[in-house]
Amino acid sequence: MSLSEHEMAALIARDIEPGSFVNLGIGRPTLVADHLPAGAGIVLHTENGMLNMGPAATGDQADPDLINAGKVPVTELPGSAYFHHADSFAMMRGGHLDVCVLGAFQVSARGDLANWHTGEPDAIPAVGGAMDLAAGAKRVYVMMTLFTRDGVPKLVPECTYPLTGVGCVDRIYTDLATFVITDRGVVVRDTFGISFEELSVRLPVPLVDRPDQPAPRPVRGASQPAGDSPRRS
Amino acid sequence: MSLSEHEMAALIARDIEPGSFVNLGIGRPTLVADHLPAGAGIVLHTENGMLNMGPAATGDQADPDLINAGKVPVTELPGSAYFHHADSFAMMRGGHLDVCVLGAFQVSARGDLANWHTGEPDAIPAVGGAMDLAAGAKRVYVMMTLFTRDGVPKLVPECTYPLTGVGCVDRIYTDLATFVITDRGVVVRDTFGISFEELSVRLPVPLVDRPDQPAPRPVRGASQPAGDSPRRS
Amino acid sequence: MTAARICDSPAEAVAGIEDGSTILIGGFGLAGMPVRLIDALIDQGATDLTVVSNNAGNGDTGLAALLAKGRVRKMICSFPRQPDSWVFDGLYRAGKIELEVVPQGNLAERIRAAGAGIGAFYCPTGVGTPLAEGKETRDIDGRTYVLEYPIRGDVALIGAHRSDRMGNLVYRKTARNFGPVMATAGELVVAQVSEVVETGQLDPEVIVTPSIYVDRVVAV
Amino acid sequence: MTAARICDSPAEAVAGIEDGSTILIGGFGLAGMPVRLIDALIDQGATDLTVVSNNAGNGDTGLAALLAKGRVRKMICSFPRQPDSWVFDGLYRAGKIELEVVPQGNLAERIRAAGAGIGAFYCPTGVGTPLAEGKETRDIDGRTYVLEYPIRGDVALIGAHRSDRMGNLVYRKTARNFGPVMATAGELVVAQVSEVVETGQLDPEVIVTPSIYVDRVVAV
Repeated sequence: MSLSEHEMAALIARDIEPGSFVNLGIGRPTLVADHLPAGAGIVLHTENGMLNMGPAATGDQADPDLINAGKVPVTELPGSAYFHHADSFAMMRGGHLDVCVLGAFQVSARGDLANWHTGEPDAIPAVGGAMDLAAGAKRVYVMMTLFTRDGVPKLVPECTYPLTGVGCVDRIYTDLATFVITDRGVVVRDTFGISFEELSVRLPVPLVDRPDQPAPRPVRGASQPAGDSPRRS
Repeated sequence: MSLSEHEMAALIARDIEPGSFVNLGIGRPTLVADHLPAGAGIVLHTENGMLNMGPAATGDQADPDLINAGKVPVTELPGSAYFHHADSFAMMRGGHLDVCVLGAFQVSARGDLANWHTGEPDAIPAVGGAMDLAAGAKRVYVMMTLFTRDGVPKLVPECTYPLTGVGCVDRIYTDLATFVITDRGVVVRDTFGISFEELSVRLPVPLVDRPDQPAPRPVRGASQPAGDSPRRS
Repeated sequence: MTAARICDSPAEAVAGIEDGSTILIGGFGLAGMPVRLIDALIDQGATDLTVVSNNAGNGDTGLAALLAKGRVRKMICSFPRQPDSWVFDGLYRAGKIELEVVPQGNLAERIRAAGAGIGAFYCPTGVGTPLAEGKETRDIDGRTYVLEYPIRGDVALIGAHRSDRMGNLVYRKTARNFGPVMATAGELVVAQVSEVVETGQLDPEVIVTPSIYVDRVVAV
Repeated sequence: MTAARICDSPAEAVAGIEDGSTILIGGFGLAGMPVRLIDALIDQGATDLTVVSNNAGNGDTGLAALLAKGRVRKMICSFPRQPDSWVFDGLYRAGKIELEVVPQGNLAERIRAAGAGIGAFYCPTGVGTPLAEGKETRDIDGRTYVLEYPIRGDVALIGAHRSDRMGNLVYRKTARNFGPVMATAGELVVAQVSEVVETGQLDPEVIVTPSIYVDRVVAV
């Protein structure tokens, strides 16, 4: 069965090593925070100038001077630290963050990321810290649905949307499968309610079955998702 | 009469505008601090990470964690601030210091400064923050004797010692005269116990008499310094 | 530069800002946004401005109000599009404002470079993307970098928490954001603070923006 | 990188440093110099080191003692020559140590660049002097700049005042100096502190080096 947003978030959370310093992008990736194991010492960075960010503020806790990158009021944890924007992005650009999790419009087979701009003529471009994260974090994990609502694959041979970063994505967590970008190509690590063969048919990029399991992967879930016939972009 | 070190320091101090941010180089320029008028709000910067540095520490005040660029224990004043070395030199390089006062081996007629290295083969080069100050401060004032002990002029057509900075010196305060480097050449602003004419004879650079006093300057002091015959370098 | 002047009003704090100025405005969303200084700038009347700020205004107040008055010729920012950026969105779609989008970290580092006397720097962010198009690149140690230039302000308007009478500033939580770097890069630096305390009341260890960077302070 | 490990001894804190390493050593003179870590490094035995530090040792202890043991192949510093730098002076005159003199601000900025992911930067300091000889220059807006590259460390040894158990650091007075930038630029960052306090006891507003940069801490 395909994964819900929270199941995707939980899967990502499980893959983050204890003690890691992590930045969670605006939107869906924020859900990962809810699934980080207590006591693992995972420290969240928010690019607007804070390390060891706590959960979202509730009720009277909300302080307009204490917000995350999505401008949502958050909280401090013991051991939090504040710093200014140049220091915050120096931290990011300098390769000190272990992992960032970002949403995406498209990811290419070689790990190019497109997540800031649809390229449509009437769209107002807004990049925020996405390019800095893509270029700076040690590992970039993308969290997205594998297909658009219209059934168009978001894992593509070449991104058609404007790029955020070149060759920067390490893993892609989707509702139907987890992919690892390697020198050997796009390795399918997990599948959820879909077979490796069906994935191979529905995606316009060559896939490699996961290396530690040479035999074709059995479908883990029960039912196949209906899924529109994918258009190739 | 020629000026003593303290008279030179007092002259420089008098020329620093109230409210200025000032860095005083290691050695003789440090004396300027003793002559800054109280209440003028002049703030001293020390490049090892402090603004609003106070006087040298005495007795029990000495704290090994609170030193100036010459590694002498100093004190705090109300309104002091500490910062790290990259921030301290960003402040300097970014043109935020109004004045720095530096010693010199040589200054050229176009304001080149040589003050870090004699260039002798057995000398160990050590530059410290001298090049950063020369390049960064809005105005660079040199404080030096006009001749070496051997009577060699230190104001020269071209520096023969290795340079600290090119065209960076604005004024030269010496025991015998004050010089201003201008587009029109080296202007003699004050003389002390020497005439403009004698200066012109003893110095190997063309001099311009100070613009607000077109007539030749009378000798202010009484006796002429003995002074060895200057060697021209 | 001399020690900061403590102003009696936001109007006094923004006096003299000229038409055509480039204005750095602190804040990330509303956190650290010097709203009272922007309101005073609207009253002051300077126009044909270039504004450098992370966002392009929220709701109808502050920077959004300045935009609505037609005073801003160009925005340089990382993230103009927000749920409540309708003022900017309307101007942009009507072709009434120029936009330069800069990655957020490049914005911060370019402003820092201006304050730190760095002529230009090679940055890995944005390589191969439309935001690096036409920019010079260079390979260093096997990685490609884009050459980025400083962003200076004629004026910086920032929000801080407290100032002493010399102009030393401390900030509060994530409202710190762009304030400290913008304070280094403006020719005229004006800080809106919650409180002005006597000099000596701020611990020298915790001052974030030393007085050397600050020209005018107003408590609001 | 994970949160800092609080070590029981300086020996534990410097364990594993390899021959041939580049070591950033904090301090300006003795202020902020991590003397106990250097002593432990002497005992640990790593040799053929490149040391990056503002000075080249004072008296016969700390960095001077490391030099005296012949462990340092090359010094990169701004100001080796001091009244009490006889150990370095002797080695240098005997041709037993290499020296690269770097202007103090360039030293700090090059270390910062390494920590901040900047590939190189154009700097006005030293233009036209022997220290810029052979370096690339460029005119930007009518001023000449020298291209300067990052200085990275395999190891950074720094002195700070307090750490919490996560490795957040605060410094004391002018002993702050190079510590915060070196902490960003070392692959392994070790801090000697006066005291380790419980996490949460340092005000988040006043932390100078966030825990992300710190690998090992030892109280001495």
